[in-house]
Amino acid sequence: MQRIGVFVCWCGSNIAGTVDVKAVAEALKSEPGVVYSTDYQYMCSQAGQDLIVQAVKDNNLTGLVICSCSPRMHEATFRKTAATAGLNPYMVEIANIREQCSWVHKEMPIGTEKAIILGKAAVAKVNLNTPLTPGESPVTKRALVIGGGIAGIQTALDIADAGFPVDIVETKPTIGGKMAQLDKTFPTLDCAACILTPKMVDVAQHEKIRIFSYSEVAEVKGFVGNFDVTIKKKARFVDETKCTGCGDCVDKCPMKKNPNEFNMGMDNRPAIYIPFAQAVPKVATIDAGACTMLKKGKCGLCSKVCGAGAIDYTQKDEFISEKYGAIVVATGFNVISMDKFDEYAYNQSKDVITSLEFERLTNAAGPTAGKLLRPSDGKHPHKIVFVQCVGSRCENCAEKGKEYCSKICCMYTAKHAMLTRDKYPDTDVTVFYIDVRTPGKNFDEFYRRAVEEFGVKYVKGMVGKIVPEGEVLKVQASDLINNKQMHIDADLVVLAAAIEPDKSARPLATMLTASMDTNDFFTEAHPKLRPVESPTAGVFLSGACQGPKDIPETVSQAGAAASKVIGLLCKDKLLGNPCIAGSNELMCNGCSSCERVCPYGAITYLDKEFRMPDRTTKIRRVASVNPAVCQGCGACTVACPSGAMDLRGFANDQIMAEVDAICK
Amino acid sequence: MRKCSLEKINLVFAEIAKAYTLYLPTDQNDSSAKFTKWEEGSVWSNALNTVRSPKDFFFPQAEDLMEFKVEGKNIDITDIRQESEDFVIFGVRACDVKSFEILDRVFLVDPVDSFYASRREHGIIVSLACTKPSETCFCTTFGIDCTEPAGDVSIWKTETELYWQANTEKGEKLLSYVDSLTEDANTKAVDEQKEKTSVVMKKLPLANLTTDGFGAGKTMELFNNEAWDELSQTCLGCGTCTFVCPTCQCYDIKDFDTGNGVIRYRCWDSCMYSEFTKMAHGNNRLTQKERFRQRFMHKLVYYPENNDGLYSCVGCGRCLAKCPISMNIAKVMKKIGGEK
Amino acid sequence: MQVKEYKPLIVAFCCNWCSYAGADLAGNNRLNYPADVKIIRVPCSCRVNPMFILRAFQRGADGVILCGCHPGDCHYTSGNYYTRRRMAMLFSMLDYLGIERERTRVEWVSAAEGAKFAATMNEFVEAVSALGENKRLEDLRCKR
Amino acid sequence: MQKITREQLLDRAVALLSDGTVNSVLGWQKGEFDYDVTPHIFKSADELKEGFVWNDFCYANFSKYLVLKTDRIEGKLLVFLKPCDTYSFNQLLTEHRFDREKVYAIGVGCEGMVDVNKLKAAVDGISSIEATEEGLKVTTIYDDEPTVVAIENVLLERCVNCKSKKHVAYDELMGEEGEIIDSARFDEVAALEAMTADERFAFWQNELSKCIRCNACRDACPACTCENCVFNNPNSGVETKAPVTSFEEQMFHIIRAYHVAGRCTDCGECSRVCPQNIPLHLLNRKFIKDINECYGDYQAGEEVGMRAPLVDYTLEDLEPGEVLNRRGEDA
Repeated sequence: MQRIGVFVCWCGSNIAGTVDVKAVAEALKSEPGVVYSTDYQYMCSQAGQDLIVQAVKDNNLTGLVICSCSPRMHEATFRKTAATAGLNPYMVEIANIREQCSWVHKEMPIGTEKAIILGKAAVAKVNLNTPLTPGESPVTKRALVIGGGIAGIQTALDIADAGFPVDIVETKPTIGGKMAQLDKTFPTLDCAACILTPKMVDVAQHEKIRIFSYSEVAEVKGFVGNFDVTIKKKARFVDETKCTGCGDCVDKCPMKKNPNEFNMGMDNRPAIYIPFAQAVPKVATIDAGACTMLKKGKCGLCSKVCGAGAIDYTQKDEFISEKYGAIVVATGFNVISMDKFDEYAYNQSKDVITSLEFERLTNAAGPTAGKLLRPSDGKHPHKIVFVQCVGSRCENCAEKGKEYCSKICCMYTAKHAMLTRDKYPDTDVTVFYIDVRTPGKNFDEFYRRAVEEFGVKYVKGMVGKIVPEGEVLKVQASDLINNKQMHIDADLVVLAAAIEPDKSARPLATMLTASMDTNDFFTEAHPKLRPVESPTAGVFLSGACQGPKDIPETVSQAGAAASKVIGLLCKDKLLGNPCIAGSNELMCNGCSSCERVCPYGAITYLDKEFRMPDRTTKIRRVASVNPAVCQGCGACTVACPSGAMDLRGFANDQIMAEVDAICK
Repeated sequence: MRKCSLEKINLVFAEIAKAYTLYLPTDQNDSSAKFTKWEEGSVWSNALNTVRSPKDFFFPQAEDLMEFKVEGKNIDITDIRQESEDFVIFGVRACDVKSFEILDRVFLVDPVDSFYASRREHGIIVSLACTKPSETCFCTTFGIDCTEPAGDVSIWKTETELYWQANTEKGEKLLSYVDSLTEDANTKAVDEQKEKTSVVMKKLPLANLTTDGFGAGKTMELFNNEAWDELSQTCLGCGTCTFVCPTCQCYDIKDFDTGNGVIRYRCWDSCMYSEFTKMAHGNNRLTQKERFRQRFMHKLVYYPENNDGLYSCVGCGRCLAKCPISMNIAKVMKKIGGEK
Repeated sequence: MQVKEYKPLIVAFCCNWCSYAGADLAGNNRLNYPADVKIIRVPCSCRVNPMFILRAFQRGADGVILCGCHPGDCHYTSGNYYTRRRMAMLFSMLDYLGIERERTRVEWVSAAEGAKFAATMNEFVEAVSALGENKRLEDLRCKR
Repeated sequence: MQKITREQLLDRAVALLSDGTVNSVLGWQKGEFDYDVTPHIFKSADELKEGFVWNDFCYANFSKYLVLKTDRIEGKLLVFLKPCDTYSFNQLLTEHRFDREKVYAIGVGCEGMVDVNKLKAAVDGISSIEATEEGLKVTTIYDDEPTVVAIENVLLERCVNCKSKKHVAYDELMGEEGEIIDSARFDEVAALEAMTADERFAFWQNELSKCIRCNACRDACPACTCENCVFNNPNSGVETKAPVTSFEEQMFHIIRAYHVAGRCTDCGECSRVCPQNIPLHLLNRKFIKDINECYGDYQAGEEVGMRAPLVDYTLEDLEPGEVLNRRGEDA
């Protein structure tokens, strides 16, 4: 039996003005378990807290009921007070007689009566409270960053600079991601490679960072502080430790006609290749689907020319297991497929291209060495049409495009238009848009310059149809402001295609038990207050995997994610929330209902041996809650039909006792 | 012996109901019969028997025993029993009448169960002879003659008449209330009916079921019989057999906290339940086999051992009809005992 | 005959993060609602077991209301989505059994919606008062 | 009358026993009468030959026994499953309630099973029953002329409203595979929904007041396989042994139906075993109907591993108020 002390706070006249605090203290004296009851002007004051501590000592109290303001206000305070008095902090319950009583009721008798009932409910609950202690778990001081684009690079560098080892897993042969493919960046127009490649080199040279390029995450187990990850290193048939990146093999390879991914397939690369000059790691990779040596066992030229002896046709996929304390997802984005946008004739004409392809066309390292030439005939285009929101803000067209705004298109289209007009003033540039969205530092100024200084024609309206006719592209569009139809014979059309999360994100989310929205963007733990954390503890989000972002935003989020990771890795032990779920194994059916509703993946199943009533033993599947992962929502407790799953601090019997006390 | 025309039956009921609360079997919408309180318009069922046995009248499924309030260190106990009024249960079959004797030997021996005793005292049993037994009937196995039912008043129903015979003082008194509606009769029609019924009785599928091999002193012999495993194999452990049984008498006593005091009540319990007689150390019978065995050993061995050889089964056949898996005492007796 | 004014008993389960804070805000802003409403704090609306609701009715509650974060705003990301399904099904069953549907309700109240909390409670108390005492899900033993 | 014969099943069972595929056979055992068939685990061919039956009274759903029995026996257990039983079988697998490896399942075609209560209401004092093409030829202990009862008049409710003749799980199928049936099983629920609240309340009060809490519905239910039912657990706060008040009758049946909601395959065992003939399936079917209408058609047990509707959600789910009022303010 508990020995409960009741402490009724006046809160000056805030409570005492509407609630007869003495009557409340008196009424609660006769409740079961209550051995002491008193009132005081300000319980939260030092004097009030001292009074509580003294009462605990004088009366050997085991539980406390504070009738005061909202627990959201001072629950933490009184828990500390309890700890000072030598009690477990979770032996305290608050009856909220201010916000939910004295402040909302006017008449003293009514307020007093309700305060007594709320007090009784708290007493009934404390009678069933048990001391709770938060669970502890160790932290592996290493982070995993999934994705080696600018988001992953920045996060890795920030974490590594703080002194923690970081591994980057990148599915491509090189890190760098989409930013490496860009030409210039808005709104400052500095060259992407110039600002990115030094960072890539920093990563390569950082003693705390390991890069697993041409690799994927194969399996994730464990939980915050203690993830066990298996990384699949795909066979690249080149020994990374030996390859010097000299490029001799690339030059000699006879299989030259393979679409070059880095240039968006607008030119070709050999079967053995280094994606671009500044690749990190600068190591060749053999495209197994294109190499005749691997397919038919004939050729072997690269092996012959390789001075370092790095070519290894027998290489196999390799699996590496590593422990991590935190995981950062930086899987980035891709441009959506244009296959379903027949109206823009993307598949019919080479001269209808996406903006990312345009980036490569204008990049000095691109297929045209930076000259803006039409892909079809290599001629200089004189009339260019840019179409914005292709597949973005696409209402009721989920099968084709996306409902969301891709966010970056307005700005890069302005950039493309401006750069074109700057470099080729003879070129006529028209941009069709729904809205121009330029919130961001120096963004609107940038857009206005494109229009006002560089004479880019902006037309509010959508392109209805593009028909290739001979050398020109017949563009039909509407001008909504002047309310007229437009027909333009364009030489080149650039589509600002929507962006979508990388396809690898969905299976990864499943492995991480991290939640995603319907568009496959990772969900943040709180949209405002915890934007770089996944609801799954220990999993953090960086870059466009969480939503469309431009480079400055990506870099800031990458830094923010890194700081969260550093905060986690700094700790030697993680203290959990003690108000978590727990399963009574004797009652558990192992049915998996709880696991299915757990938003955190905190529940796993064990096969345990039980002694049965007839003295035999039986192996049964039972639920086990990971205290480091459970956040204490209680969804599982209701999904559990047998009541085996209960929530500490808000247990079934406690809540029912409160119900009973209130309904008495 | 008295008789009255069946045409007057509702007048008879009305007359009885003036003096007593009258309960009789009426048809329910699911073609089963149930004892209900008679009121104007009630129609006496033709069904052979009710699904629930009439033991409910003396030993209801749940009954409040007392109420207590705890305040500080004081416990305030209130006796909340309500005095019974005299009541009549009309149309009880011979098997069920016999069940009262079995219950009496439990509840009326020292210490007397005053709740049960009070109800028994106030209850008047009007028994009804059977004419059309069912294939599930085996009352003869336990020496019950369904054509000669006991009770305060026995009645025989023919095509047109109802014959009455008072067996006790209580019965005489009841009959006196319907004196004007009945007339003296000879036993000819009744005797003929008995004759006819006993012919059918001999042809019942379970007519040869015997209690041979059971009874007092058989505990050691039967307890470890291998057949229990097989018989109990698919028992679901529900309480249907015990709750429809007219002789099962186990109960549990529980407290219900109303928030303004505690009501102590008792309610039927079933030895088939895994929580039955659970104590601080756990359960006595850990497996369904043990629980299953307990039920039949009690009816066929332990009870007769303590009650001069009287078996605590009356062959009413309710469990035969209602068991979800059709496992029942007849199958048990055949497997473990034998047939004539 | 003078009838004593009927006061309903309302149990409100409020999630800690949104609705309980919303109730606190109603207090901060001194927005009145009847004292018949008694709040029980739960971590999330998904913690509310149908058994708690039936228990409240058994013990004499005349109405039970669940308040949680707005869909999409759950502190635990998905708790209130489960609540929504569970309560939709439970309340529909209660309605099917002939229990007045006005006695149960789910309302999403954010931490900023003190006014909505007070208004909801006023409205709910009024609706339940109009029905009178809970007779269909009562346990007579608790009314002695 | 069943199309598959007892001999077909018997031969197969004996063969599987003798070639060692299975160690024992969960089948139906002949009773005292022609209708009181008992589920039984047969251990030998001789035992099978003597006691095994397959007829119109093999209504028991064996799936639940797999939870209780599979880890108690050596080797594999042969189980016969009617189409409706296979749904329970899958649902239990979804919930990891037994080891599939321990079971050899034979799907048996089913022509519908007889409701003994209905048959007894039609004929008193049954002494023997013979299945014929015309129906059940019933002789009585009163030496009356045999009566022929048309099967369709005495089918179990669940067979009248059979939802599927298709087996969704088996190792081997005997007889022809059937189809999922577009049954009228929700009509009764709809009729209740169309009543006024007062009428519904009166209906359910009348039905539920019959309850004697024998727990047959729960104990026969293949979805109710809890190691420790809340209604047996003194610490659960809802434990009771008798329906002491009307509230407790309601509580038990509401919570039981709620606990199996989304998991109930509508196998109909609850209504079949109720000694008081309470139409318990109308509670479970209400949940199924609501789930189908609000969250899309869902048949529990259709496939192993399906996510039950109450442990799932979509962002667009209806609000509880919308669900309540979707047929108008108050019916």
